[in-house]
Amino acid sequence: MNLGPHADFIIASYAVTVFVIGSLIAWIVLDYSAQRRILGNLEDQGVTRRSRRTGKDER
Amino acid sequence: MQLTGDNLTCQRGGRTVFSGLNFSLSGGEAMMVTGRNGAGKSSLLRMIAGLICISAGRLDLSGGEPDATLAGQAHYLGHQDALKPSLSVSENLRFWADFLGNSDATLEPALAAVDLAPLADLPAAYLSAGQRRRLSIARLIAAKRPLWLLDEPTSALDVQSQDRLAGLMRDHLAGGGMIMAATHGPIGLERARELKVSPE
Amino acid sequence: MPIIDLANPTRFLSIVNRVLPWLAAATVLVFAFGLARIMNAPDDYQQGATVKIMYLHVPAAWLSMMCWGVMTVAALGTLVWRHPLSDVAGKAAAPIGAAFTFICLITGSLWGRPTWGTYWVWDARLTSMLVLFLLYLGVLALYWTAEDPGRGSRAAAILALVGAINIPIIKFSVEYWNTLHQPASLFRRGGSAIDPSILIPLLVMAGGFTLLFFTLHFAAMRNEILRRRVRSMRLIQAQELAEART
Amino acid sequence: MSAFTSLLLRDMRIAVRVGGGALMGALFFLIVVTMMPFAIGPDLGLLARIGPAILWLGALLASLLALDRLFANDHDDGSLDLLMMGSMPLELAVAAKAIAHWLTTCLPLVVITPVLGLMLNVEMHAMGWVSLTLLAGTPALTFIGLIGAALSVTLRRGGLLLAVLVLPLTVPVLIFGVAAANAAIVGPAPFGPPFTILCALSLASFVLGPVAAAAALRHGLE
Repeated sequence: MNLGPHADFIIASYAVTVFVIGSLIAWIVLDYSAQRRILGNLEDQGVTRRSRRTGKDER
Repeated sequence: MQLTGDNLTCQRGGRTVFSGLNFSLSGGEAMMVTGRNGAGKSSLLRMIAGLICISAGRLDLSGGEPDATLAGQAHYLGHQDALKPSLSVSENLRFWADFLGNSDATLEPALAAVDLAPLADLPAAYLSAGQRRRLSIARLIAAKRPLWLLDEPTSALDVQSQDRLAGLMRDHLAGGGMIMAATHGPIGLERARELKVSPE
Repeated sequence: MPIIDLANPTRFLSIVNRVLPWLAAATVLVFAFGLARIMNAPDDYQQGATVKIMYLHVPAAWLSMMCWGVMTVAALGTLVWRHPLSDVAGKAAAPIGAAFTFICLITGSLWGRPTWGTYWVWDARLTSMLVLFLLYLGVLALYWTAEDPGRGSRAAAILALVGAINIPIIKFSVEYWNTLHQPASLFRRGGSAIDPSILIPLLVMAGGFTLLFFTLHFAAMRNEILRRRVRSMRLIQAQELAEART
Repeated sequence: MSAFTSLLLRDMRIAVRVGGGALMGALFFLIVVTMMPFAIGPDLGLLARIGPAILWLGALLASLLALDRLFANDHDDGSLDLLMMGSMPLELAVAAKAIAHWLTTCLPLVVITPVLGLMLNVEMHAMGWVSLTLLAGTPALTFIGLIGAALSVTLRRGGLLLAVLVLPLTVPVLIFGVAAANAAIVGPAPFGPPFTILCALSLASFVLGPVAAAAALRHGLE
C-alpha cells in the first residue's frame, strides 16, 4: 500500500483517532472498576441499598 | 495565662454596639457571653478573634506564646462550618489541622471525639447539618489552641452531641484552656462565669 | 431505543452485561473489515492517498451529530417523561460525543494541511463542527459544575434541547458568514457522485463507528448507574450512622 | 505539611474535583478566540497578523473572569474567617491561593495557546513566542486580579465589578506582552526590553498583589 507524499498526515490522523478512542475506553474501563471497588467497600462496611431501617445494624 | 478586655467598644456601621466592656478570663475558666439578640455577643467573639477592628479599648493575652498573635492562639467556631463539600471528611479536617496548628497531629482522636470516624472517607457534601457541625468541632481538637471562641456552639446538635461537646469543653478547661461561648441557654458547663453584654 | 421496558436500572444493568461483549465483538469485526477495505480502496484522482483520512473524518462528523440527537431524546426523557434512565443516558453520551467531535476536528485539520496548505481554515463545515464541540464542552462543564446530579442533568437537558434547536441556525449562519467573506479558493470535498470503491468502505466505517458509539454509551451508562448507586449508599451511610447514635 | 503548602494543595484539589473550575478558564479562552474570526472574518492573512493580540486579549479576559470566585467561596462558607486566623501572615495565605489558582487556571491557558494559534494561522515558531510571553505575563494578571477579587468579596459584589476594577490596572501587562510577542515575530524592535519589563511587572505584582489583597480583606470584612 502506497500512502503517497502525505503519509505522515494519514498515519497521524489514524494515530490520533486510536489514541482518543483508546483513552475513552481506558477511562470507561477504569471508571467501571473504580465504581465496583467503592461499591464493594461500602457493602463490606454493611451499607445496604434501600434498607434504611429494616437492615440489621452491624456495628 | 490570662485574657483581659479593658473598656472595649465596638462600633459597626456608625452604630455603637457595646461600649465600656471589661472582663478577664484565666486559664481553666469558661465564660458565657449572654445578652439579647443584637446585643453584640457575636461581635465580641469576632473582635477577640481579630475579625473586627477594636474601636476603642484594649485586648490582652498574657502568658501565651510570646510571638503569636491573639488570633493565632484562638479557635473560632462561628455559624458557618468552613467545610468544602468536594473534600472528604478527613481531607477537610487535615487541612484545618495543618493550617491552624500543629501539622503532625493525628486525626483519629479528633474524629473519634465527635463520633465521625466511620465517615472519614465520605465527601463532606453528604453530611447532615449536625454532622457538619460536629466536623467543625473536631477542628478544635485536631489543632491545639488555648482559647476557644464558640458562637452558639450547640446549634444544630442533638442532645447526645451536646453532652459530648460539654465533655470536650471540660477536658479543654482541665488542660488549662479558656472558653468564651456566646449562648442563649445552658451549654453544660457548671462553673462558667457569665458576661452580660448589653447595648447602650 | 427501547425505553419503557428498561425502566428498572437493575434490569438494564443485567441486559447491558449480557449484550456488551457481543456489541464489542461486532464493533471489532466491522472495524477490521472496514480497515481491510480501506487498505485496498483506490486513491482519489485529485487528493491521492489523503482521501483515506475521510474514512475517519466523515463518520466521526456523522456520529458527533447523532450523539447530540441521542442527547436530545434523552433530554426529552428527562424533562417530559421523567424516565430514570434518560438522565443517565444523557450524561453518558456527552463525553463520547465530545470525543467524536474532537476526532472530526483533528482529522479535518490533518486533512486540511496537504489539501489547503494550512492546518486550519475557517471553512463552513469545520467551523460548524468547532461550534458543536464548544457546545459539547459547555454541557460537560455543566455536568462538572453541578454537585447535585439531579439538578445538573435537568440543566444539561435544557441546554441539549436549546442546542438541538440552535445547531441548524448556527450551521446556516456560519455558511452565510463564510460566503459573505469569500475565502481563498477552497477545495471542495467529495464530489456529487462518490465512486462505490470509496463509498462502501465509508459506509462500513460509519457502521463501525455507530457500533462503537453504542458500545461505549452502554458501558458509560453502566458506570453512571453504579456511580449513582455509590452516591445513594453514601447518603444512607451518613444517615444510618446518625440513627445508630440515637 | 506546612500551612502554606496545605492551603496550596487544598485549593488545587478543590479546583480539580467535581464542582471546581480548573478548566473553565481554558474553555472560556477557547470560546473567546473562536468568536473573533466571526467578527473579523475568516481571512487567514489578517488573522495571522492580529493573532498574538487576539490570544493576549483572550487570555487576559479568561484569567480575570476566572478569579471571580477566588475569595467568594471561602467567604460564603466561613473559611475566610479561619484563613485570617492562621499562624502565618494573611499575605502568605492569599499568595498560596493565588498560586493555586494560577496553576489550575492560567497554566492550562498557556498550554492550549499553540492549538488556538494554529486556528488563527499564527506560525509555529511565532506560537512559541506568544506562549512564552503568556507564561511570563499571566502571573501578573493573576496577582493584580487578586486585588480585585479581594475588593469585590468585601463589597459582596461579584462578576463584572472585578473586571471593571482590574482591567485598567492590567493595561501595562497587555502592552508589554503583545509588544514582546510582536517584537519576536515580526521585529524590527528587539525582543529583550519589552519582555524584561513584562517579567518585572510579574515580579512586582507578586509582591504588591498579596499585600494589597490582604489589606483589602482585613479592612473590608467586618
